[in-house]
Amino acid sequence: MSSHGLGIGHAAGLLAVLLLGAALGLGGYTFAYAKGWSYLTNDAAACANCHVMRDQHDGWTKSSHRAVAVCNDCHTPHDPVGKYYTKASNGFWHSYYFTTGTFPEPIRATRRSRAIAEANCRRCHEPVVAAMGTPAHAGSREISCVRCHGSVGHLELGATNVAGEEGHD
Amino acid sequence: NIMERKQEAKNPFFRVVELDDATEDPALWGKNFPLQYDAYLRTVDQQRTRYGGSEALPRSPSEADPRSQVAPSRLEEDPRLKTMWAGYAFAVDFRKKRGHAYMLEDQTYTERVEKFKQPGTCIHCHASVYVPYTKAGKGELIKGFEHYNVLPYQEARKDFRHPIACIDCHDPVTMALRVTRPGFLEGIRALKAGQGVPDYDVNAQATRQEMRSFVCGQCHVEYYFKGEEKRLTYPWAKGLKVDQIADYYDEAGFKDWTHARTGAPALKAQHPEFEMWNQGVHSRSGVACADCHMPYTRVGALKISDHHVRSPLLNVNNACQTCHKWPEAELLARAEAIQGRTVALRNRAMDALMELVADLEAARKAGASAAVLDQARGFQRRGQFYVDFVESENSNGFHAPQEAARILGDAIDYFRKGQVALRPLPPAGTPR
Amino acid sequence: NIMERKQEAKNPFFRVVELDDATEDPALWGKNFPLQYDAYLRTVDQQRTRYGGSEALPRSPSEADPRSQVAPSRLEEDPRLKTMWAGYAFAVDFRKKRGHAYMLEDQTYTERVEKFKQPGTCIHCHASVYVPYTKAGKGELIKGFEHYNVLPYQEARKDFRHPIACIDCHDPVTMALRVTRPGFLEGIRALKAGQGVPDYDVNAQATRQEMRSFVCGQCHVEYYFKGEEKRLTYPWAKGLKVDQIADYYDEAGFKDWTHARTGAPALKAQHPEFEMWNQGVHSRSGVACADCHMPYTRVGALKISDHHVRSPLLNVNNACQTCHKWPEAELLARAEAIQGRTVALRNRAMDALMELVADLEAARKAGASAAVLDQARGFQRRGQFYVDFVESENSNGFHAPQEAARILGDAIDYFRKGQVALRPLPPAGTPR
Ligand code: HEC
Ligand code: HEC
Ligand code: HEC
Ligand code: HEC
Ligand code: HEC
Ligand code: HEC
Ligand code: HEC
Ligand code: HEC
Ligand code: HEC
Ligand code: HEC
Ligand code: HEC
Ligand code: HEC
Ligand code: HEC
Ligand code: HEC
Ligand SMILES: [Ca+2]
Ligand SMILES: [Ca+2]
Repeated sequence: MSSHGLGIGHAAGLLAVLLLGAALGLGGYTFAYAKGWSYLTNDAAACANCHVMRDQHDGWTKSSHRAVAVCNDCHTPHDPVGKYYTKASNGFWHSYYFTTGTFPEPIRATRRSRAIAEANCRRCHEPVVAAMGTPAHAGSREISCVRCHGSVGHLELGATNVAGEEGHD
Repeated sequence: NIMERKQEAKNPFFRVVELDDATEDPALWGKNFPLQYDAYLRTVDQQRTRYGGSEALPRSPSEADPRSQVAPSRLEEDPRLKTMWAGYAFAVDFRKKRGHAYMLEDQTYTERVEKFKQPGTCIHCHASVYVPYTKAGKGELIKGFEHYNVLPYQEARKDFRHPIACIDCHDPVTMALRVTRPGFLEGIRALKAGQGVPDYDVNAQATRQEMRSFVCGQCHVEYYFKGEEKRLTYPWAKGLKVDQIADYYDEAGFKDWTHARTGAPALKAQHPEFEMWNQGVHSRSGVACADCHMPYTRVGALKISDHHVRSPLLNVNNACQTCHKWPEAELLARAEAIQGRTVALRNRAMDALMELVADLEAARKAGASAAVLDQARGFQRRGQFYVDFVESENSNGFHAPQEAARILGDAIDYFRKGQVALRPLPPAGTPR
Repeated sequence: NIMERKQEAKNPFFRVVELDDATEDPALWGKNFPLQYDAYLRTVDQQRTRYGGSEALPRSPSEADPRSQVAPSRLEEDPRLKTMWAGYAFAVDFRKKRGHAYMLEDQTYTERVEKFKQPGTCIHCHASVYVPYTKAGKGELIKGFEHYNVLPYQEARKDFRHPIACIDCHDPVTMALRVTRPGFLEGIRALKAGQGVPDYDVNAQATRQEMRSFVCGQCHVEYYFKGEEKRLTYPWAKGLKVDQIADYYDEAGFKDWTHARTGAPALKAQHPEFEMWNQGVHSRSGVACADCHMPYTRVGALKISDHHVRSPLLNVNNACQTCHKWPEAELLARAEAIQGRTVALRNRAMDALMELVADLEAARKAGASAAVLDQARGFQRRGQFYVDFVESENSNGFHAPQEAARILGDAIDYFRKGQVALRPLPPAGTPR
């Protein structure tokens, strides 16, 4: 189901999310309670406020990026408005799902947030990856970083941490 | 709502009753651990998967067998099995396995018990034995084990009340995992000794991750009854591979029965899940039985082990997707592709066996020499054990895909060599 | 904005020379892309792995064959291969493969070319053919392909200067991957048509990730020469599995040669890496040939594709460890465990084949009926193709471990069934 992928313009989106939250009568409450605003900071621990984020937080603390990138470096787009829109969006929907407990597990990155993460890989690694591959081939997508580097953000025990193509919207 | 969730998070469980080494009844343990207990009770569920899972067949209860439901008969599904086991109890009654809740009754009422004399040894893997064993052994588990092995099954049976219970896998005080089965305690010691590790004590030396498989290896293994004392023995002294186990039996000069139609000194393989898993890439990667069959599952703020032990293919998101980021349908398709290949090759091997049995029977009637017959019987003995090692292994190859196929390939070769041994090339000029 | 910055940074290379569709010489491409060119030149390296890689054997150059180094002969390593291919050129000279740099000379000087008449078709996979083909075809690739197929090899050979070069995989202007081999263009179209996708145009419709395997599938595939025009054809119309390919040949009534000792209408399988990879879990997971055989490698500030195409086991760090966080030794051990099982089963299958060939020869001499002989020959034909499908596949099972074992299991059954067909059970009373 469509959670973060709200197709609304940025600034309007932030507003819409808050109003929608108030309308549902839980956004404001859960938000405050779950320290909703606090993680508009770049503090990784803030994301881990939610026990359901703990696995990813633990995975991050074991990953090669623990010292070089926090959650938001990868999970929010790096144009100013988009950043806060995405966070408010995450914040509201996470609170919503978290409260109602009605979300699919194991939690999976949506297409949108995987795209955001991939864009962030390239943002930081532009120099290194500039030469990678040849200009996109007719009918193809750009090559995915996570397909090979699935564990840079979250070192998971067990299987090859290779991302599947799928991902709910 | 969030309030409660934060509550739960603080206090995982309340100790309502004191548990000790004599507390057998899982209901009592359940007072302290209701979540695990509730799931444990759900092992009565019966649901099929493409190749596995379990299935309920209604039946009209009788004096001898009061069960109103049983699992389907494998013998009816594949009559070739009757030929493979001709002259052995398995040719009379062999059904699909089902949930842990049924282990005691399914053993009690199988015709393998009702129509054949069985030793008390059988109970070792079909009931909660820890308390009765220690009681009968005056505190000594092994003594109790030996006590029951030599009794007739029906007599031993009286002292056992529950199917597998909490105490069979857990220390009642610390809740740590604990191996309670003499068969495994001795089997793993023999295995380690063979690898140069003397006096291995599993409960003292195994890691927590190893224990998450060893508790299952207590029962999901190949076994035989050794000597007059009918001592339950896991044939692991030379190793866990099918070849090493077959060699072990050859050197011990052991046979389970004499094949009724061919006279071959035959062997029966039973559910070597633990042994096969050991040959697969999952075990190499440290993935334990419990990781797939008892995956962590979130209940409110808690993550607990799903005590509804069952086919992981009924629970792909918890059992597989924590490690594999593929869609559920894709993971199912991968498992079924492996199982489909295994089943197809297994059928090829069964056909080869049927032809060998027919040839042996004919050659016997035709008065072939003992030397020739024994050579063919040797091939039947080994090949049959190999096929059965995959046939009776309940994952249809999933636990070790390539190894399962390799074993079946070897089996096919043994069967056909047996036929060739019985069929000399006709001398020149023979009209054909 | 990220997108724009990507555009600017897109090509960090300096265009020193202008490349076009007629630029064949890789040295010229190398002026623009020195890093890829340097690596490409290193395909002359020869280094063994446990089961693969390549190995240099010194030899004294002769008139006929000026090579001072060759790869070891597989026929000497395993003389059973001579029996499998009796009566066919492969029984005279068959060596291990080695790096891309050698492809043209190894073909030119193999005794399969020097002692047997071969068509120009052969050149398709052993040289840079794009420029000569289009030239001969007056701009039409396919026409040029057809032109050379019908010439004698030595005559065609004159027009080809380089082993595989940049232009065989890359568009000179965009540098995008491009399939240039008529065999693959037509083969993949037939495959897709069989799957209900009409008029498939690989260069227009394949994704970039698919292209990272398709450029290899241009040559690392099973093939045959169709009809009088000796048209290079990939037998994929029914699918890529060994069974589907064998069925295709049966329906086409095709045979590569008649087996010298048994008279069987035999088939030769060649390097079906692409077909086998398709059956494995790596391809299911979207892992391309280039991911393992041309992994990204850091050169200075840049990450480029390692154009030193070779065994990934010589380069586990880049080829495997980005995806698999296991130690190098463990990854090597996993690959070798798979290969070891494959090789053991392959040897079992070869032994079965040897016995079938001996039986057929004997039965022929003994004057067995055509019906009986043909039945056995049918089993030899199919079984041999199956074994060869794994034998000639260069990963020793790694690309699809369970599938490789299953194919060998089937082959063993075919060979032994052939023997059984030739060996009727002796009538009662026959002294044995
Ligand atoms: C270096 C980049 C990076 C950092 C830093 C990072 N992540 Fe991620 N995260 C990713 C990528 C990439 C994925 C998608 C993985 C996939 O689809 O295979 C992901 C996925 C997730 C998911 C979805 C679960 C899944 O596996 O799809 C959650 C939840 C998550 N991250 C939370 C966090 C939190 C919380 C933090 C900080 C503690 C964090 N991430 C830090 C890159 C990062
Ligand atoms: C209020 C509790 C809570 C907090 C705080 C929280 N999350 Fe989540 N998060 C959730 C829940 C619940 C889900 C599952 C819902 C879903 O899958 O969309 C989730 C899912 C995700 C996902 C996967 C789904 C997707 O959007 O791709 C990502 C990535 C993620 N969170 C990142 C973060 C980051 C980064 C932070 C901190 C800036 C954060 N979360 C803070 C509760 C929370
Ligand atoms: C906030 C900036 C930032 C983001 C976002 C980021 N990285 Fe990095 N990454 C770094 C830095 C800094 C290093 C350390 C470089 C070094 O050690 O030389 C690094 C190291 C790496 C390495 C080498 C270490 C290793 O783990 O093998 C890889 C690969 C890598 N990043 C891939 C990625 C991918 C893929 C993503 C997106 C999922 C990503 N990075 C996102 C900054 C970032
Ligand atoms: C097909 C597999 C693959 C894909 C896709 C891939 N990488 Fe890599 N990457 C590698 C390998 C292999 C290395 C190791 C290279 C070396 O160490 O020589 C690497 C190394 C790196 C490094 C570390 C370089 C260094 O040594 O400091 C970074 C950063 C990186 N990749 C980022 C990315 C980003 C960003 C993307 C997506 C645009 C990406 N990679 C896509 C395979 C891949
Ligand atoms: C705790 C982690 C974990 C769990 C749970 C898990 N796997 Fe795996 N799986 C692995 C690892 C590790 C590998 C070996 C390849 C690798 O290193 O990534 C693997 C390999 C595989 C392979 C390829 C190997 C083969 O035998 O063909 C398949 C298919 C597979 N898993 C399916 C499943 C399915 C289906 C489930 C659930 C029933 C499952 N896995 C559960 C970790 C796991
Ligand atoms: C990587 C995941 C994984 C691991 C680890 C694993 N199994 Fe399995 N197991 C499976 C799958 C998948 C099946 C096939 C289930 C089906 O066909 O429905 C299976 C089937 C079974 C079955 C038959 C279940 C049924 O319902 O048909 C038993 C019994 C079993 N396994 C026991 C074990 C034991 C004991 C161990 C450890 C020694 C083990 N398994 C390790 C995944 C696993
Ligand atoms: C005390 C012996 C014993 C132990 C210990 C044991 N099992 Fe079993 N298991 C059995 C028996 C017996 C059956 C078959 C019951 C029947 O068919 O009536 C069974 C059935 C199963 C099934 C089939 C369930 C179904 O629905 O078809 C699975 C899966 C299974 N066991 C897995 C495990 C795993 C995983 C462990 C360890 C966590 C384990 N078992 C521990 C004896 C045991
Ligand atoms: C080493 C442990 C062990 C011993 C000893 C053992 N079983 Fe089992 N038994 C199992 C396991 C595990 C299963 C479930 C897996 C299966 O059915 O393959 C099972 C399944 C069964 C089943 C249900 C499926 C079927 O075979 O019809 C019956 C009945 C049964 N056993 C009877 C017996 C009898 C009778 C004996 C003694 C002669 C015995 N068992 C000894 C472990 C054991
Ligand atoms: C067939 C073996 C088996 C049986 C029987 C069994 N458990 Fe467990 N139990 C496990 C395994 C395996 C774990 C995981 C332990 C670990 O990871 O260290 C576990 C974990 C637990 C835990 C720790 C929290 C969790 O869920 O991971 C509790 C509490 C527990 N079991 C209670 C029970 C109770 C109560 C019963 C009886 C109703 C029971 N168990 C029966 C195998 C078993
Ligand atoms: C997941 C990694 C992986 C992928 C994907 C893969 N291969 Fe391989 N390949 C291997 C390994 C490992 C070997 C064994 C090398 C050895 O034995 O030294 C191998 C062997 C080979 C060999 C023989 C190499 C030698 O030096 O002995 C060839 C040729 C080959 N592969 C071609 C291909 C082609 C063509 C594809 C795609 C259609 C492909 N491979 C896909 C890993 C891979
Ligand atoms: C034009 C045909 C052609 C194409 C395209 C091609 N190959 Fe080859 N490849 C060959 C031939 C021919 C040989 C054997 C050369 C010899 O033995 O002289 C070979 C050898 C190899 C070897 C063995 C190297 C060694 O050191 O033993 C590998 C690995 C390999 N190829 C992989 C690939 C991969 C991966 C691709 C695609 C990226 C590819 N090839 C594309 C024809 C081709
Ligand atoms: C469809 C592509 C293709 C065609 C057509 C082809 N080859 Fe090859 N050839 C290869 C590949 C790929 C290899 C490397 C893998 C191997 O050796 O198995 C190879 C290897 C060789 C080798 C080195 C190993 C050996 O076999 O001794 C020789 C010599 C050779 N080919 C000769 C020929 C001749 C002669 C012909 C024509 C009758 C021919 N090739 C047609 C693709 C092809
Ligand atoms: C056997 C096929 C093959 C041949 C021959 C080949 N390449 Fe490549 N090349 C590839 C593949 C595969 C890629 C990865 C493309 C992608 O990811 O889209 C690649 C990528 C490249 C790239 C893009 C940057 C990079 O390294 O990923 C350049 C530049 C390049 N090749 C230059 C050359 C040059 C120069 C030659 C000749 C000296 C050459 N290639 C020969 C297969 C080949
Ligand atoms: C781009 C990612 C990627 C690369 C590169 C890669 N693998 Fe894998 N590998 C996988 C995936 C995905 C699976 C399937 C299991 C899973 O989903 O985790 C797998 C499965 C496996 C398995 C278990 C399946 C089987 O066939 O037994 C082995 C062993 C393995 N890989 C070894 C290797 C080796 C050795 C290399 C290098 C030559 C390699 N892999 C390169 C992604 C990769
Ligand atoms: Ca047995
Ligand atoms: Ca061929």
